[in-house]
Amino acid sequence: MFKKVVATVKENSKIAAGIYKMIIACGDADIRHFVPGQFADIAVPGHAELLLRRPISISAVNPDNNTAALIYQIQGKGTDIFSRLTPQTKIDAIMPVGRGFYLTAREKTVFLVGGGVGIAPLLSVTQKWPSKTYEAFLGYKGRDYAYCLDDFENACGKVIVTSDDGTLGEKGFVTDALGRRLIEAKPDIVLACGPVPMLRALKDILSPFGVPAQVSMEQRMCCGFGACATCVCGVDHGEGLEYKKVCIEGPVFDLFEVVL
Amino acid sequence: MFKKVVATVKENSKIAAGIYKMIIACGDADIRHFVPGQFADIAVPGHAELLLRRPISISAVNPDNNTAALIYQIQGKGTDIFSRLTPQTKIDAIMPVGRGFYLTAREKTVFLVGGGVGIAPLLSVTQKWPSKTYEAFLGYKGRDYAYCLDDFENACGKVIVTSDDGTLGEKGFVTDALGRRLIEAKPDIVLACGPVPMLRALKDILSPFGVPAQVSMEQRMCCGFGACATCVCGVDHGEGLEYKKVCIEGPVFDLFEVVL
Amino acid sequence: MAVDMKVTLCGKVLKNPVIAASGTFAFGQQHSWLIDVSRLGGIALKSLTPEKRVGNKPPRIAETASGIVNSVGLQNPGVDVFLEKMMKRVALFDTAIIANIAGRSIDDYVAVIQKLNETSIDFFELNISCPNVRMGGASFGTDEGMARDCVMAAKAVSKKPMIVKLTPAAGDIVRIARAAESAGADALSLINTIPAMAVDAKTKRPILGNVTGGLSGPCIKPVALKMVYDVSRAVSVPVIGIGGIMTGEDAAEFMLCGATAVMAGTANLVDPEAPLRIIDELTAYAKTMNIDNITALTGALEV
Amino acid sequence: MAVDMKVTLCGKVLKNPVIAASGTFAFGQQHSWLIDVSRLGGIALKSLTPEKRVGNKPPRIAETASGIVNSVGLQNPGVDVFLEKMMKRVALFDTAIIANIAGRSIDDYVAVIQKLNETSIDFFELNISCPNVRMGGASFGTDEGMARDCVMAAKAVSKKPMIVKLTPAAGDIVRIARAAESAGADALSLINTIPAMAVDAKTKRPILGNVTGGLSGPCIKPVALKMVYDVSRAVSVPVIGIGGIMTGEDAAEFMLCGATAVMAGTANLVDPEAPLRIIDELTAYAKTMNIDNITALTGALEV
Ligand SMILES: Cc1cc2nc3c(=O)[nH]c(=O)nc-3n(C[C@H](O)[C@H](O)[C@H](O)COP(=O)(O)OP(=O)(O)OC[C@H]3O[C@@H](n4cnc5c(N)ncnc54)[C@H](O)[C@@H]3O)c2cc1C
Ligand SMILES: Cc1cc2nc3c(=O)[nH]c(=O)nc-3n(C[C@H](O)[C@H](O)[C@H](O)COP(=O)(O)OP(=O)(O)OC[C@H]3O[C@@H](n4cnc5c(N)ncnc54)[C@H](O)[C@@H]3O)c2cc1C
Ligand SMILES: Cc1cc2nc3c(=O)[nH]c(=O)nc-3n(C[C@H](O)[C@H](O)[C@H](O)COP(=O)(O)O)c2cc1C
Ligand SMILES: Cc1cc2nc3c(=O)[nH]c(=O)nc-3n(C[C@H](O)[C@H](O)[C@H](O)COP(=O)(O)O)c2cc1C
Ligand code: FES
Ligand code: FES
Repeated sequence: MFKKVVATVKENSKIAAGIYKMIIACGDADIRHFVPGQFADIAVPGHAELLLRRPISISAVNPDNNTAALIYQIQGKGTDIFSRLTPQTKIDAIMPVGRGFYLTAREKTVFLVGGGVGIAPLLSVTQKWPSKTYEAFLGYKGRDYAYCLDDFENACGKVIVTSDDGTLGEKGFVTDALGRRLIEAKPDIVLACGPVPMLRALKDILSPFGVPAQVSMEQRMCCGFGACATCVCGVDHGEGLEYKKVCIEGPVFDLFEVVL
Repeated sequence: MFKKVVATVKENSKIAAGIYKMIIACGDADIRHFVPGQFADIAVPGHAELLLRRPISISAVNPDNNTAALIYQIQGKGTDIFSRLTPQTKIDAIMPVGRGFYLTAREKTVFLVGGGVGIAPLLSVTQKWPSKTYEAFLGYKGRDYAYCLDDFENACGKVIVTSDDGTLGEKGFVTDALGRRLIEAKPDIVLACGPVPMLRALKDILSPFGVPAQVSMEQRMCCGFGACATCVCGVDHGEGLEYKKVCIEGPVFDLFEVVL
Repeated sequence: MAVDMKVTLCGKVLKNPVIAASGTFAFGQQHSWLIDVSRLGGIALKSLTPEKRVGNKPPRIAETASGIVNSVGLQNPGVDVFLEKMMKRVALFDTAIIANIAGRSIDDYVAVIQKLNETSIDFFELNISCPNVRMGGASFGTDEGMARDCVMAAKAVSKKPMIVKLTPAAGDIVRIARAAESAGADALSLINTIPAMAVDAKTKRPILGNVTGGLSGPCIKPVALKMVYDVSRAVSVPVIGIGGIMTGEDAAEFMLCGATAVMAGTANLVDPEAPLRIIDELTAYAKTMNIDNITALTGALEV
Repeated sequence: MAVDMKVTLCGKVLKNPVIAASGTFAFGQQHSWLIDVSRLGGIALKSLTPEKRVGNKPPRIAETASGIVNSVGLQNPGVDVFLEKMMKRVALFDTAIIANIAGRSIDDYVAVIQKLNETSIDFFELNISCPNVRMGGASFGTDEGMARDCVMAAKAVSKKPMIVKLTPAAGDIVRIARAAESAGADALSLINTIPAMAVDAKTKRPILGNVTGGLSGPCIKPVALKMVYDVSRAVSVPVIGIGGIMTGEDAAEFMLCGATAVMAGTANLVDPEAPLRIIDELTAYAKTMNIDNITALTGALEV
């Protein structure tokens, strides 16, 4: 279960253009039961005028020293302030929150599809379920924006990289690369995280193949722990549209049920 | 004339209980023409939710290295934040602002009357007009709250100290000490700065002696440069009540004209 | 010496004057994972309507300077599902329970009240900020006549003390307050959120899926304080102060302005521990001020 | 490519859409010590009344979360002293001059307008947030009938384009806007400050000498944006957006919501250089967005 904790910044450094990695000591948080896809909901320190916490996926945990890694992109005020936090800064976080990715014994080959900063949370899937066969499809804006590539190379049987500008891997959309690969090999499941247009393309590409997929959704959040119902996304299980809370009923949803 | 400048914190340290002294490099400010009683109006750095600048009297200037000294007491949020500013921090200040104390050749003996943090701005009077004869009447809460005593000892012919709790000098009100002294010696003018109750007592005590006095007033301010008319105090020159702007028409007023 | 934090509201004793505001505490469950909900003076449940409501199109939240704009839109399971699945758990909290009631017509309000009359709920709170569909969508709470009719109808069927929650969108909130009082309100709570909007200049779009929403948080406190001050001097029923309460001192300010109790809303969402912190801070404030009975604060502003 | 920042308001061309709001720029003099006032699109002078007003009892300002509450109370030298001593200096600024007019009765408004008709002032701005003494102190701007009568009387004598400044204290600001338009308003400006209050829990006293005041600053922006959005879609005269504009993006948000020009108020007081910074930031924003004519922003919100 998530808790409200006082975490401590241990490291915080740039790992790619506009992308940072922060290691935090997690205080009283229960990170032993961390599930990939879960996030930390972090108050912006020292800024009383910014009321909302910022949700950042936990990209890896290390229960041995009680730390977690967060990989984030500078997007606006909050993440800009995060990028300037120095070691020892105390941060107020609710973590780990959410229903993450879920693999059973039935899924043996897993394709991971990530775009941009959405690539980060996928890595821990390979740590949580090490005995699966993984292929990763990673889409970056360009060479300067790439991060964690070595980690995926180590953890996955195959890594296909694309970039918007062609400076890294194939030029083009990561979903197109996936589409070509699907003609050769069909996984048991696809786990994806990335911008909505990528998820839409993913849906189109997967549909004809009948491959199930789980996707991590983003939504503007207020409380981050289920109390306000501001963070919803549409879900349709076949009984009409319902709004589900991304914070505690997600962020991971069935690609074929969620409204994109 | 005042300017909006980027000043730099040079030193910032506690000099008495709850009282701090900050030395700032004044950037483009014109401090050569500084008049005692003028203040700096300082934005609270890094706190977008606190819109108002905080006025702090300039207690001394050093045109040789372009610095000014500010002595301030922790009162609320803004001054608390000030007390934690570290050297090299840039601060946004409008300075030096206001009509300060004014002495002509006619005034030869000057009594300085200060209470609490109001003592600070009086010291520079002795620097600005070194050829006068000064006596200082300084009221502190107690020994732990005393500061600048040596400076006054050096600059004034006589220094009478009182404290609320009797831990320093005479126990009691500084104005009572002044009252006793007035029976022996009458100055040409009194310059005063301190809380309103002190100023009221001062008025009562001086009235029978017919000694003129200038006092520095405090008021909540918005702009600090004359544009909004929020910072007013009542003044009566004999033609009925008028509200004057403390920021640019003060903060120094005639004790017998200002409404206390 | 310990401060007596109890306050009496319409004859019922609350442990302390700090209540969780409707829509910011759901039905208490999520907060119960993080704090001891029973320490609160009371909790106001999310607005209940006769039918299930799916709520507004997302995004539903925008951040503004010292505030938030939300457009949840009364998403709730409907009163029947509430009774069947949630009431039992709510009843376990050892604190005053306020059922907040919303509707599109007077019949809606009446229907919900009748279904909740026999439960252990302590108070009803009539959310009259809702648009009245019969009257072209103007909110019940902005029109004296509609407010009166709604409160009278609700009172006629209600078996519990009735708090009427006022909206700041009323041009003259004092008039609506008087109308509600004369129609039988046992207490008034104010303010609900202020109609507002947030825009993303970069995308040239409104941030909320619903375009507009309601502003809450510290930014609205000065507006709420004035309304509470004005209303509490105009009516004789107790007033519950709401709007931007984040600290014990904020709560004290509302009580000084005439509130018998307060509700914290946004604070609960921004910091789940806020309601308990507010109680502790209010207690500490009372001690500092040498107040041994918190009720002494109500209306004690020295003007 | 340079952005064309000019906007046309009631047939007059402003250098850019950024105007200093009334009461936050006095008569321009203090700001002229610190910035080049002529770079502004226009300046709205402090409200003028027929007689001299000493204003409210101090303290007159309180700080609140991302806002300020002021109770200056229309302190001004009166229109005659203004004409005699200040008009000449005001006329030297190379920017549009807006005389803001206030009164306790319709006659007051008419009297001030008649005295200013023959000056080089470019626009009148009718501050109808003032209490009407004949009507028990309700503000002209909160009542459709009073607003209409006031605007009609003012228009009847005015020789200059008439901006009517609306108050958010109106229950339904769109109705007042329509009334002002039908009474002849050439443009509308909104919003004035929101009635509010600040309390010092430690002293148990209101902070303002006047007890209540008006809230302004970033905290009110979401409320102002909604009102500008609603009003600009309901009327066909140009709208000037006001409320918490601190940056060029804030200005852009108001234009997207339908404003032809904007006024910055609190920003000028908090940072004397703010109006120029806002112009620069708005220009930079337009460049980033590939807009070569700033007028293209007006009403361009994609809903
Ligand atoms: C479950 C979840 C996991 C996420 N994981 C990551 C991650 O691992 N790395 C990463 O870089 N980003 C992640 N994001 C997105 C991240 O939360 C936003 O980029 C961040 O909140 C932007 O804050 P800001 O203050 O910099 O931007 P601003 O635009 O100034 O933020 C204003 C408000 O909008 C919200 N907001 C803006 N963009 C988003 C967004 N895309 N999603 C949700 N809220 C938003 C902010 O939280 C804030 O409340 C995640 C979002 C969610 C919902
Ligand atoms: C001309 C002038 C000179 C001053 N010189 C000094 C000085 O040399 N040293 C010193 O310690 N203090 C001085 N003060 C008082 C000082 O400005 C306040 O103590 C300070 O603004 C409090 O800010 P805060 O944020 O800590 O308190 P808060 O109570 O959190 O402030 C809230 C608001 O009230 C205003 N405020 C609160 N108290 C006062 C006050 N007494 N006077 C004016 N505004 C107030 C603040 O500026 C702020 O806008 C002076 C005031 C004036 C007007
Ligand atoms: C996310 C959210 C949802 C809300 N939902 C409701 C609601 O369902 N019914 C209601 O009467 N008030 C609702 N409110 C209003 C609050 O109860 C409260 O009146 C308002 O937020 C002002 O208080 P605050 O500034 O402490 O948040 C909601 C507020 C928020 C922020
Ligand atoms: C100190 C102060 C004085 C004001 N005086 C007047 C005034 O005399 N006449 C008027 O029409 N508006 C007056 N206003 C209102 C502003 O013009 C503006 O409408 C309001 O402050 C909202 O804009 P802002 O948030 O940018 O400040 C005043 C505002 C402030 C802060
Ligand atoms: S953010 Fe509050 S319910 Fe999800
Ligand atoms: S503070 Fe604005 S005029 Fe003095």
